[in-house]
Amino acid sequence: MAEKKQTAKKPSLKQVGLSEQGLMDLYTNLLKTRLLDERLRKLFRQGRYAGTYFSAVGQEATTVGPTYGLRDEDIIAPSHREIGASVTKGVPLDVIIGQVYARRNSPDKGKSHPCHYGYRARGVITPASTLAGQTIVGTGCAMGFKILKKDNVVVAFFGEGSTSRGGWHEALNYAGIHKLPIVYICQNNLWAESVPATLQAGIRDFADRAKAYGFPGVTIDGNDVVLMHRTAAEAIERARKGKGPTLIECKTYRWYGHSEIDPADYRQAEELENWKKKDPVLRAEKFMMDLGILTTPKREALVEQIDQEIDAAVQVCEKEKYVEPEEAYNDVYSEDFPVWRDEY
Amino acid sequence: MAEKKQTAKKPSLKQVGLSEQGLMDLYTNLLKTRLLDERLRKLFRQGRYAGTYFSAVGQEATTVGPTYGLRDEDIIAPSHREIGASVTKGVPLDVIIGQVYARRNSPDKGKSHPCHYGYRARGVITPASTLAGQTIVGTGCAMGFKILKKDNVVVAFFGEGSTSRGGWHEALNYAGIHKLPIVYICQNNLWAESVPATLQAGIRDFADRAKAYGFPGVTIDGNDVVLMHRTAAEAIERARKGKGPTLIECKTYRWYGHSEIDPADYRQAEELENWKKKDPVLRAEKFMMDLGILTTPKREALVEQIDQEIDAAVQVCEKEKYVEPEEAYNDVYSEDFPVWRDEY
Amino acid sequence: MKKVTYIEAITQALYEEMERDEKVFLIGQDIGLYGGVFKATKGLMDRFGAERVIDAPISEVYIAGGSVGAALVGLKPVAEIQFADFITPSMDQIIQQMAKMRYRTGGSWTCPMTIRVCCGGEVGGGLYHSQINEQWFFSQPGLIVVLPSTPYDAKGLLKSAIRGNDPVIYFEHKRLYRSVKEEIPDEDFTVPIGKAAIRKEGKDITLVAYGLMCQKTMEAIETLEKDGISCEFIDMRTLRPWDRETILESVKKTSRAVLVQENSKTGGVMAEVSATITEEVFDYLDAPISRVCGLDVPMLPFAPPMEHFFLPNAEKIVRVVKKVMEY
Amino acid sequence: MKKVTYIEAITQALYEEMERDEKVFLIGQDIGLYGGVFKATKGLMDRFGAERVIDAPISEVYIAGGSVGAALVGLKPVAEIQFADFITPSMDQIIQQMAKMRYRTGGSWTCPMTIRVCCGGEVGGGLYHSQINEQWFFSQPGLIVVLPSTPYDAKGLLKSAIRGNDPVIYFEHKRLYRSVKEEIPDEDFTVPIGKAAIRKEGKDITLVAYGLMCQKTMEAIETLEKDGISCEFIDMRTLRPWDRETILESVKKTSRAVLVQENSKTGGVMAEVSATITEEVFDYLDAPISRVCGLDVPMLPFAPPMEHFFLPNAEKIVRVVKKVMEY
Ligand SMILES: Cc1ncc(C[n+]2csc(CCOP(=O)(O)OP(=O)(O)O)c2C)c(N)n1
Ligand SMILES: Cc1ncc(C[n+]2csc(CCOP(=O)(O)OP(=O)(O)O)c2C)c(N)n1
Ligand SMILES: [Mg+2]
Ligand SMILES: [Mg+2]
Repeated sequence: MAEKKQTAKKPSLKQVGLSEQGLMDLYTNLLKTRLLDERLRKLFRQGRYAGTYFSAVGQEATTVGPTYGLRDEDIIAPSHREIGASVTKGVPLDVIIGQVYARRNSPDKGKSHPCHYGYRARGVITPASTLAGQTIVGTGCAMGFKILKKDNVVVAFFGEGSTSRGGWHEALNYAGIHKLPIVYICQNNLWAESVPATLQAGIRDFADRAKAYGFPGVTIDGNDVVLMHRTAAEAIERARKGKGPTLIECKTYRWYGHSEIDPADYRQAEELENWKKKDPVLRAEKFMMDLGILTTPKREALVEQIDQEIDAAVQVCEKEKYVEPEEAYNDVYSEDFPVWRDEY
Repeated sequence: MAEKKQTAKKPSLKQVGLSEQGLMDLYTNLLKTRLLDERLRKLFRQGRYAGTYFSAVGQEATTVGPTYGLRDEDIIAPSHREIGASVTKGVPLDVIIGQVYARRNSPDKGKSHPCHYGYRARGVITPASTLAGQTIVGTGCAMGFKILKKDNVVVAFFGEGSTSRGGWHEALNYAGIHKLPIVYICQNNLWAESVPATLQAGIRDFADRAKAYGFPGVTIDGNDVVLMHRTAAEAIERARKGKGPTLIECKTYRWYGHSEIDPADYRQAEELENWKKKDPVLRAEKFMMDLGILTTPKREALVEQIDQEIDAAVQVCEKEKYVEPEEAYNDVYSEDFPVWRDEY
Repeated sequence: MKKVTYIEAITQALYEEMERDEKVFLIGQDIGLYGGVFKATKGLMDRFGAERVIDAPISEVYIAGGSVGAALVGLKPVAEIQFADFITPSMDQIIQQMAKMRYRTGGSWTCPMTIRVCCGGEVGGGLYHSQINEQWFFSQPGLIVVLPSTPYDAKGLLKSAIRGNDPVIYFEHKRLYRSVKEEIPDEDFTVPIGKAAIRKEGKDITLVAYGLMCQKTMEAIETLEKDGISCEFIDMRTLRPWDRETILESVKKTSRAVLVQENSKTGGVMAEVSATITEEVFDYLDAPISRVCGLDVPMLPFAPPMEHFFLPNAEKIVRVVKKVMEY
Repeated sequence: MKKVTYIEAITQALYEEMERDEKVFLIGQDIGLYGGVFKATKGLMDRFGAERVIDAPISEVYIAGGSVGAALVGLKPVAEIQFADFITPSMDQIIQQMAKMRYRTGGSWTCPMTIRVCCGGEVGGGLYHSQINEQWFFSQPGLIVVLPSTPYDAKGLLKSAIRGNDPVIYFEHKRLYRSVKEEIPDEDFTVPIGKAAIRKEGKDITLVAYGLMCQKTMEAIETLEKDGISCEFIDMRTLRPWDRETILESVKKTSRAVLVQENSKTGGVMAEVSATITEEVFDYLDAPISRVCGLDVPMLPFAPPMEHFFLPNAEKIVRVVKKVMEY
């Protein structure tokens, strides 16, 4: 069992620890993530880009909440379902969409894989596919901050399935020994591709894993963006002050398949329906409306504005070409070492 | 903190769960391990064999206790400091010493490395040096027993330092999911080579790590052979009945260097002196004498008898030759695939 | 005789071996409930149950190392690594435990088991769903390494791997899963490990390839034969121990060789084949041995122009063969 | 000029680079309090403190992967893997993160760092304290791989590695730690990565080696020269990117080559060197290129007769060179 278990109480604006504007920003990021994600799904189905797409619809709060309020130099260590972290960290939309389109304007120039969103200018590490990879590398960033005596922090994201990996253990173990400035966000969406969480670990609450490392672990409702933000912000503050890491497990759910080519027929329809009722975006809306910060017209105006932003960014990417084939030779090494080229 | 913490209470013979003869056997294995270990150290210093030697003097109870009472077909998955497990599992002394001498009569024919004691006929897996390797492989044996529906168990041994390895985590995680018939013995001797346990984990009691896997973890006094046996025997029984794994952390101490070439000057003399006072062999002797099972003459006779056994086994090994060079070509594959041989 | 795809042949082999020997079991991610990300294990959990078709956690170290343990107590594990890209975490268990179990125990413990590894490019998989990494295992004494290119071989080699007494890395090429189809016998058959297949006899030049590159090479040969170049083509099938004899005999006959490899050139399998040919039949050579390989950059950049540019194809092979013929 | 051993040269390089640049830090097992199992880092924790000389837990995955992270935020990590045998768990982080960081991010993130790996046999280390495994990294685009054979190179290459902009696997051969000693300059110097060293000029045959095999080759050359065979000897020093030009030029001159490799033959570095020589300068060759390598069995069996039998030595090299000369 996790050390504490919280359910969403209705906090007043003061409890949230955010101004009205702050709360509005948090919500805007949440909504933008949702709209962008659904748009990218649609564009995939329309065959507008190659590869596949990993939707995070249903679990936006788990990435938006912790990221909101971070500094530019703070590091995000994402996996494959963290589009919300990029959005909230302020990565331009054409850069995010560019990555998915894998064109010339993609930060990786089309080299890696769609959904591997990274952007150095905002401290977002480009993920590799090997799960928990960025948990390990991100922990190394935190080690770096500590050695450099900087007061920056790292927020590392991963799914519950990724906690089975040995490298994940080695990273958290190290962070525990050295009290590194890092916050670990475990998005427990109950499934790792087709494997249920019950076949991923002999425990129910993945926050319990923190007990092996000597730092706090908490399990919270991952569909409550305000709770997500508040819990993470506290942990980030702790980390920034040198008090060490926190593992936050957030219970959530992905609405669609593992990627767009997965019908997800290993799940029960009922399970999905239940979770859809806990939609993190609707929930935030209701909360904001209850507080009187949001109104339906205001919301509609916001949707309109975001949609236009997305339209414009998609346009940019649609116009872009792929790189030239010879681009394959670049970025293997620094300019000190040219790559050997065979002529065939 | 571990789930329960036990200190050695003085159990009556009944509490021990062993007959007088059983207790005597347990003690005999303990003493034999000590005498053999000290002998092998001496032989190394005399230059009688190559390589190095990893002494387990000071921590014999942690291997002898859990192994005593196992069936032949039960599996021991050792690391590098488990000579006591081989002795207690009934591996002939000339086989154990043969491994150290790396001669023709060694079970591995001199191929691997001294102190990698393995012996198939008694279910002892030959270790590789890569730490926690046998924890992983041993867990696989337990998986095998489960699939085969056999009621055998595996006892896996490792030091506290080895719990930092990712593969260790993956193994225990898997065992937790599937409630495998395995008992994990963590010999916490406070040091991993020169690295103190405080730099190995952010926790003090390594049994806490079991909380990440959903099975019990207990921390006990590792220098009390009776407690070691009783605690392990219970866990083994649980495992045999399909109730899943247990992690037993035993606090102990190695008296000498990491291997015979290590002066261990990174440790405080005081620490060693304190632990020497807790000598597991002397302690068992006192316990048995208090119970009236052992007397000084009986003990002396036993020492004499064991020494003769060791003498005889050493003799056998001293007389053995190394294998022929061409032996290097054998055992790479089954006979289906001969090894390519270049003539130089 | 039925026409089956490469992936169907794999499913059949697994099914039949599990029927034949109850010691055979499967472990891997998404192989049970889901039937495998490419559906190679479809239906097997229904037939054989969750104890013999194990949906593993994301634990490549354990999948490999746990299988070693199961082999030690008498089972015949067939583990799956979902993508060759994710075999890196298993290296420790494969190299230090599986490959050396027999050797380091002086033959007292053995480790007959198979790891199926889905590999290869030309599927738009990018840097992390296109790797092969066969060269690491190719260079490891103690391992058997196979990589079939046809449904027949896929089935026959997998059966040999499962029935054998040694640890096998069985690569299956995802680009071939559904792109090749052929008739295979209804009755039980195996393909011997360690024997290459002469896919076509010829007299002017020897072409050697494996996996997806066999298709590319066959395509190239069509053009080359039209241009009057008689090609002998050898599909290696087994990479370790590779069939020196068949290749050397062929080169003795043709005096020329072009070796085709999907992976990056440096340090690849074909370097060994080339070096051995020079070492053993130097006198027969009328021209330098040439290799057509993947670029010496990380395998495999995602964007289609780069992916295409990286990989050997029929045109590249034709050009190199012609150059060698003109030598 | 002072005479220093190979291991002293390494300690000096670490010390001087840490003095020069406070971004340089060390991480590895037993490197601090203990000063390293071979004492390569002796005194460094006293001088630079526990924040810059980190005694790591037994976590090879983290040692490699955490260093990648530290490099991302501007540090210059020098990680130590205690024995090359224990680098297998790090493969994932080395191959998937470190080697490809620049490539997979289109150059936006870079990963300048060094992993020191203690390697090699002839020290009675047996199967798990003698490995090198250099071929895995040799075949990986994105990595730099070096393996010095002299104190001068050990120091100069380590400095180049630390100062460079790319990820480096720096192998150091434990057999050479205290067995070679030479005078090296007092002032700061570096040895360029990517350049081989012509240790001896000659005209009859080109010998190529690296690491411990340089000593064996030099020993062989003494005998060979007495017998009137003029040997040119090249120490590769950098394995990736290897110095094609120097080796090819030499073979053009001598028309013969023998390549010496400590590790098992199949799939090793010298296969690539041999294949490239044939590919590029075939016309100049008067005899087949031959390799003298470790046996094709797991490296390295413990018992002295097997260890000796496994490894190339001067006698074997002499025999092979003579055979090639007689060709
Ligand atoms: C090391 C590794 N093994 C397997 C995979 C294939 N894979 C991609 S995502 C995934 C499931 C991840 O589950 P989880 O961590 O819970 O994240 P989620 O997809 O649920 O967000 C798997 C198995 C991989 N990318 N890396
Ligand atoms: C993977 C791996 N890394 C490093 C080593 C080198 N090494 C051998 S024993 C040892 C310390 C082991 O400590 P612990 O597990 O506590 O066992 P102890 O020696 O204290 O019994 C180390 C680091 C190794 N054998 N394997
Ligand atoms: Mg999940
Ligand atoms: Mg210890």
